[in-house]
Amino acid sequence: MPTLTYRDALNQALREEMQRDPNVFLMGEEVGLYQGAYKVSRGLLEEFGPQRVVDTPIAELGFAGVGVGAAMTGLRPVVEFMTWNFAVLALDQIVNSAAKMLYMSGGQFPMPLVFRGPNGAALQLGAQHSQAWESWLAHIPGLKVVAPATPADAKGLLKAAIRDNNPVIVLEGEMLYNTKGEVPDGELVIPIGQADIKRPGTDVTLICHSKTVTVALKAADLLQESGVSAEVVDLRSLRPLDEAAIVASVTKTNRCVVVEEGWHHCGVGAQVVDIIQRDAFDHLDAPVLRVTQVDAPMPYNKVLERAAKSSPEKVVAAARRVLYLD
Amino acid sequence: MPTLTYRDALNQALREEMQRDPNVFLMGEEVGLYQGAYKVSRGLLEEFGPQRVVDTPIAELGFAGVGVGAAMTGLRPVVEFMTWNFAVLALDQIVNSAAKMLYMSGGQFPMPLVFRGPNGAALQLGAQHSQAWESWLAHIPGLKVVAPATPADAKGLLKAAIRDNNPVIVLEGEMLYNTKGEVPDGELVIPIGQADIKRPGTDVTLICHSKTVTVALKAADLLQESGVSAEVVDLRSLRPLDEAAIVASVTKTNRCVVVEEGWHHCGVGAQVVDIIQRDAFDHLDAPVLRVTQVDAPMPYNKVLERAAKSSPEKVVAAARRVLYLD
Amino acid sequence: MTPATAAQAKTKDPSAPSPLPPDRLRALLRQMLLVRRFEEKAAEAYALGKIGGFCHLYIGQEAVAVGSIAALRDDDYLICSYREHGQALVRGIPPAEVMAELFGKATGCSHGKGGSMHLFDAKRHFMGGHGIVGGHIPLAAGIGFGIKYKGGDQVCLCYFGEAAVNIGAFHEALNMAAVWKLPVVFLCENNRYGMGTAFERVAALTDVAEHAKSYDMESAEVDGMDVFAVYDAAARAVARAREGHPTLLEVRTYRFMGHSMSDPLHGVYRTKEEVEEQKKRDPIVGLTHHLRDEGLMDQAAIDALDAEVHAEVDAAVKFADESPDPEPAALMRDVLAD
Amino acid sequence: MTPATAAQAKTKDPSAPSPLPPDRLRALLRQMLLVRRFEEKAAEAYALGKIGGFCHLYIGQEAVAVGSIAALRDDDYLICSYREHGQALVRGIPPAEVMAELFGKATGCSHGKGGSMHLFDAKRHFMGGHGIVGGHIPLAAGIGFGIKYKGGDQVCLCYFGEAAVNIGAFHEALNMAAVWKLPVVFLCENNRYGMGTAFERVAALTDVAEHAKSYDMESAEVDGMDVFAVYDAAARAVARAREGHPTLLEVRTYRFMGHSMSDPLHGVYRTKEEVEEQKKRDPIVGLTHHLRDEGLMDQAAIDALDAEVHAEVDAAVKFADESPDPEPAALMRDVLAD
Ligand SMILES: Cc1ncc(C[n+]2csc(CCOP(=O)(O)OP(=O)(O)O)c2C)c(N)n1
Ligand SMILES: Cc1ncc(C[n+]2csc(CCOP(=O)(O)OP(=O)(O)O)c2C)c(N)n1
Ligand SMILES: [Mg+2]
Ligand SMILES: [Mg+2]
Repeated sequence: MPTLTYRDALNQALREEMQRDPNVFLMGEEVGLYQGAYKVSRGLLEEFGPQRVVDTPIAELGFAGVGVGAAMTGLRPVVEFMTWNFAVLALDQIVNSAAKMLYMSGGQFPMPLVFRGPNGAALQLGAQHSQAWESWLAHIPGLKVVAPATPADAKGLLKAAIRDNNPVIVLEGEMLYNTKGEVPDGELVIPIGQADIKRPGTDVTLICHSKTVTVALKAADLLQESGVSAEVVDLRSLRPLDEAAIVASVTKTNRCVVVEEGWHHCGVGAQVVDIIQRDAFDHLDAPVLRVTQVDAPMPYNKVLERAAKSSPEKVVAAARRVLYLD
Repeated sequence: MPTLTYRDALNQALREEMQRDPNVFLMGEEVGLYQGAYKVSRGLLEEFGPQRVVDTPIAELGFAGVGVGAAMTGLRPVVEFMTWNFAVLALDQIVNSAAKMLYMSGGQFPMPLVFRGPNGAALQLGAQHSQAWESWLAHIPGLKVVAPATPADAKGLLKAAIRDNNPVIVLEGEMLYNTKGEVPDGELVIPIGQADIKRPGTDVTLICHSKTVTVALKAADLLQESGVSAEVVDLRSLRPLDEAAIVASVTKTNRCVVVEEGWHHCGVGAQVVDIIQRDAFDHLDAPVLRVTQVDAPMPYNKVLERAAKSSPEKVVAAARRVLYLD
Repeated sequence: MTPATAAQAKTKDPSAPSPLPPDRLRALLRQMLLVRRFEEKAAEAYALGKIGGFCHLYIGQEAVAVGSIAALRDDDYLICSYREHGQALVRGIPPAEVMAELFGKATGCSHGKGGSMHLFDAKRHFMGGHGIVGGHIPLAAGIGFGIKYKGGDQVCLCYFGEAAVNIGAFHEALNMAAVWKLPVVFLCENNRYGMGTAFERVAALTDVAEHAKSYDMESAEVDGMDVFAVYDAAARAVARAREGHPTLLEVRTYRFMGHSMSDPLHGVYRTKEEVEEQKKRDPIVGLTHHLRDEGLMDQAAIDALDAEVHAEVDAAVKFADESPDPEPAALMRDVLAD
Repeated sequence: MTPATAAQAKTKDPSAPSPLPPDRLRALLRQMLLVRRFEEKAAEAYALGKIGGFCHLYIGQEAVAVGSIAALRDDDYLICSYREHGQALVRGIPPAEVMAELFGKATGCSHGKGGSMHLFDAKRHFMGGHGIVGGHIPLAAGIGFGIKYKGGDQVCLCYFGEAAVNIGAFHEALNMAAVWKLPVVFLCENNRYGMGTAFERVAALTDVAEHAKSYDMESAEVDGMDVFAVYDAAARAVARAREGHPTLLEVRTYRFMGHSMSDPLHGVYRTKEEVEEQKKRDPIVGLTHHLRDEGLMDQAAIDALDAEVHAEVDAAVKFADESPDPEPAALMRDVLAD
């Protein structure tokens, strides 16, 4: 199987879907001539031309709305946000137009639309450029939300998102774009809503998604050193959540730590905890603990930023607590 | 003690604080000449003049930013959103400017600023006008979030919000404005972050806030009829949450239902559940259950809308389940 | 009144739209009466509690929807704000389906789930009523984008109030429509007020059409009480749009009712006298006078038409009243598409 | 070059600002050199990994900050986008504190928590660098609102790039500033590109100043490579702002570097030749020529000044390098105020 970067896997998914369906087009800031701020769209302008690879003004609210309007005419827009930090300006269109259109029109206007781009912090981008929005987006019925962690998942989930007849949020990661992995050529469509066990284990479940999959896998390595077998469950999809997979793993391990990139209060992890305590109550040998960004805006300083983020060490500490090892 | 409507309690709080501190001013759509879309600002233009009661254009992003800028010069703006539905357009200013300014300026620019208005559904306003945003707002460090349920709490919390040196979100309710209750005259400042037991009980804890306090109280009445004593804990503040009060009540009753107006997935209730299972794990005799809006945009039709919302009957059913009565 | 025919005769402007034949004129009157009578009934039904939520009536502004939609083809697109009963009816959604939607019934054009602010009809290319001020203006650009993408020659006509000019979405959308040469007509219904706020209190410049210049776009100011003037301006704008040139039309009109059924007709923000004065410009009176003066309809014919419309609206109310609520399963239906 | 003195002499315009005396001119050159040398060092430090994140340099645009801030009083306010090193230095934040902030150190002007895009200095009324395009423009209106509310006679000068004109916040803010007659100068630094996108590719009209008309606002187009022209236009706008009349200034400039340190200097979006051509308009070269031609400074004096500035910047780097990181407790500090 070929090895690709996450960036190129996304690029491949976009290219294949644009080849497959002439109604698919890409729009966003710098996606065309500049080849994408993070080069995810490299070569697409050359292959598909300016009508299908559309450079927009800096007008997130406006071009998200253009995407919605285009979807109403039956096109399948892929709207790139240079980063999700800027998509806060477009939330009205995402929530009030895209997510509600089918419902409030009594089923007349499906929204085959993708909103994608890097989410969350990278390195030292400061408070306004380090925002992880997943719990906000996952809150909204009418949307689907995916957050792939590996190149293969990125390709398979983006392809599924483009083919879906609903507005799908694809949360990528600036820090993931350069990561590599094996990616099958051609048809790889991963159904939205299925978690993936990235590492099986028996003693404790580590639930994660997107960038925190790496964090959890490293934590699992560290735990293994002290003889603890951790199962790493990558949610992949945050709406819908694969409740069955979550419950199955915790029913087996009886202990769980949920890791996420964003803030604690009303985060995705809170919802995961809710499901676990509700559906695996009798199987829990300890409270579920969570590892999240500290409850503060992201600081610029490198040392503080590192301290602010979820880390393997923090996950290990939490895992040891749910195992009553500390 | 005088009996006031929730509307008039808010009006009193605004008037008293504007009398007390000349730096306090109110801005928003229709707050002046029209006396407020929901008449919360009735009489204020006449008393304080157009410089302190400022009618704005329909430009939520813009005037929220004007509030932030004014706060940077030391004023204490109270920014009214006609409803929070429209505040989605202003989230960039709330999250990226107001909530992060103090932090990213290294402590130089406090944000003594209030964003207020009715949140959530009223009656048959349809999908775009029925949005409960509390879990989004509560997610954000740098903000405080309150959601008063009674006229006295409305007055006391709004006064506290105006005096606070941080950006405080005040979530009111269109369906609450006409409700009545006793409100002390003059100085009533309720510290932000304190829950309130609206009805003591022993068998099950019902956690609620804002409009769902009434729902929980009705449910408690119904439960009483079958001999179940429910304790109704009104969170009042959603950030910070009064974790101690939540844990104390559940430690006593050993069973809990969390009621909220908004959607389930990553709602405020999920965070409450997370706290309970973490800090009262050994005291729980049953999983905590949640009652929320169904996972769909709000329908216009009256019958469907009623079915979509949290109701006393749904709370009773959940309470009976956690009591293993059904 | 400046009927298209007359205006054209006077100016001999080669780009003027072709004149409307007499039967089209009668059809325009019928549409205006239909909207008026429908809205009057809606007001009654609202008072009776049969309609809930916010309900924004179109009375006074009828000439705008009627004159502009007359310039459209059946395959063109329309998109509106929450004040869209008029456009929905004129576009041809049966009054019964519109009324049923206001009543929240399963037979409504949005199956009872949209309500007054969210009327939709996909087959008539009626792309909705939308509730966030300005929010649908970028959608209009997107519809224009879709048309152009597919190589179609339709246009999208987008209605919004003057207060929406103060919100960012308007500007972002106009710029993109101009940059990408999208087939869109942006039609601002300037009825002077956004709720209880006079435009001049919240806009630095009340001349909405001026904004077109910043986007290198054509514009026109139009008397919105004159159905012919509206038709004429709309037809020109639509023709330009088909060539890929968007237009901003500022149509000066007036609402005779309160902002919504929950708001007063007049009060601090405008006087009773002002409203009465404006009612003298009633677009329906204007059109009936014209039809009579030109000998195209006599009073008896007009009365007969009005009676016919009355009956149609009464039937719509009856239909709405007798229609069922959506079944309980509708609650969770259409959250997601298959 | 059109020095304020000369321009004034020629036109005898009574509203022209008073001419700058020779020592002020030398001070302007010093500021321009300071910014240039500072940015060159910042680029070096970035390459060494001492500065992280996004870092947007001001090289080429120096005359804009220098000329405009020369028109301000010390108690006036400034607010900027993320490309604000120049404004921060010219405003008088010590280079050491600015460099320390880029290095993320506790001694930085935002205590290491803001970084390059978020420089703040409350006591100098430097209201920040802000990272969301257009997001700070409403803040400028708010600062103007605050000034007016308190009856002050200061102004707020707000900088932003031409690409921000396409975003809604710009329009909402200009309208409010005009309606409320706020003491704000909106200064658009039109350097032709937003990242890799030429303005004409994403704006229907590239004439930014035109937008002022929609808000009944004064405007001017200014040569941003000519520090005197900038000073002159800014001084007039500031004077107007003190009377409660906001202005939109479009200052035509050019950035000599890539969009940020992560982006290429040229490439698909602009040619090397274009950059080289523009460098011939280097504002520092222009000013030194003027000073020499007028006999105000000879080359030796200029070289001495440059050396002085070099030394100051070297000291700033040393200070930044040797300063401590914020203590760990700083992580949770200043999330909330007391
Ligand atoms: C973004 C937003 N802010 C506020 C509102 C509440 N609101 C509904 S209609 C309206 C007035 C709009 O006036 P205008 O655009 O002139 O249209 P008209 O009602 O006169 O047809 C307001 C403030 C809203 N729906 N959306
Ligand atoms: C709302 C928003 N969208 C996108 C970005 C990413 N971005 C940062 S700077 C920039 C270009 C801005 O260009 P311009 O306004 O002309 O300023 P310049 O960089 O040329 O000074 C973009 C797209 C952002 N910061 N904010
Ligand atoms: Mg209006
Ligand atoms: Mg630029």
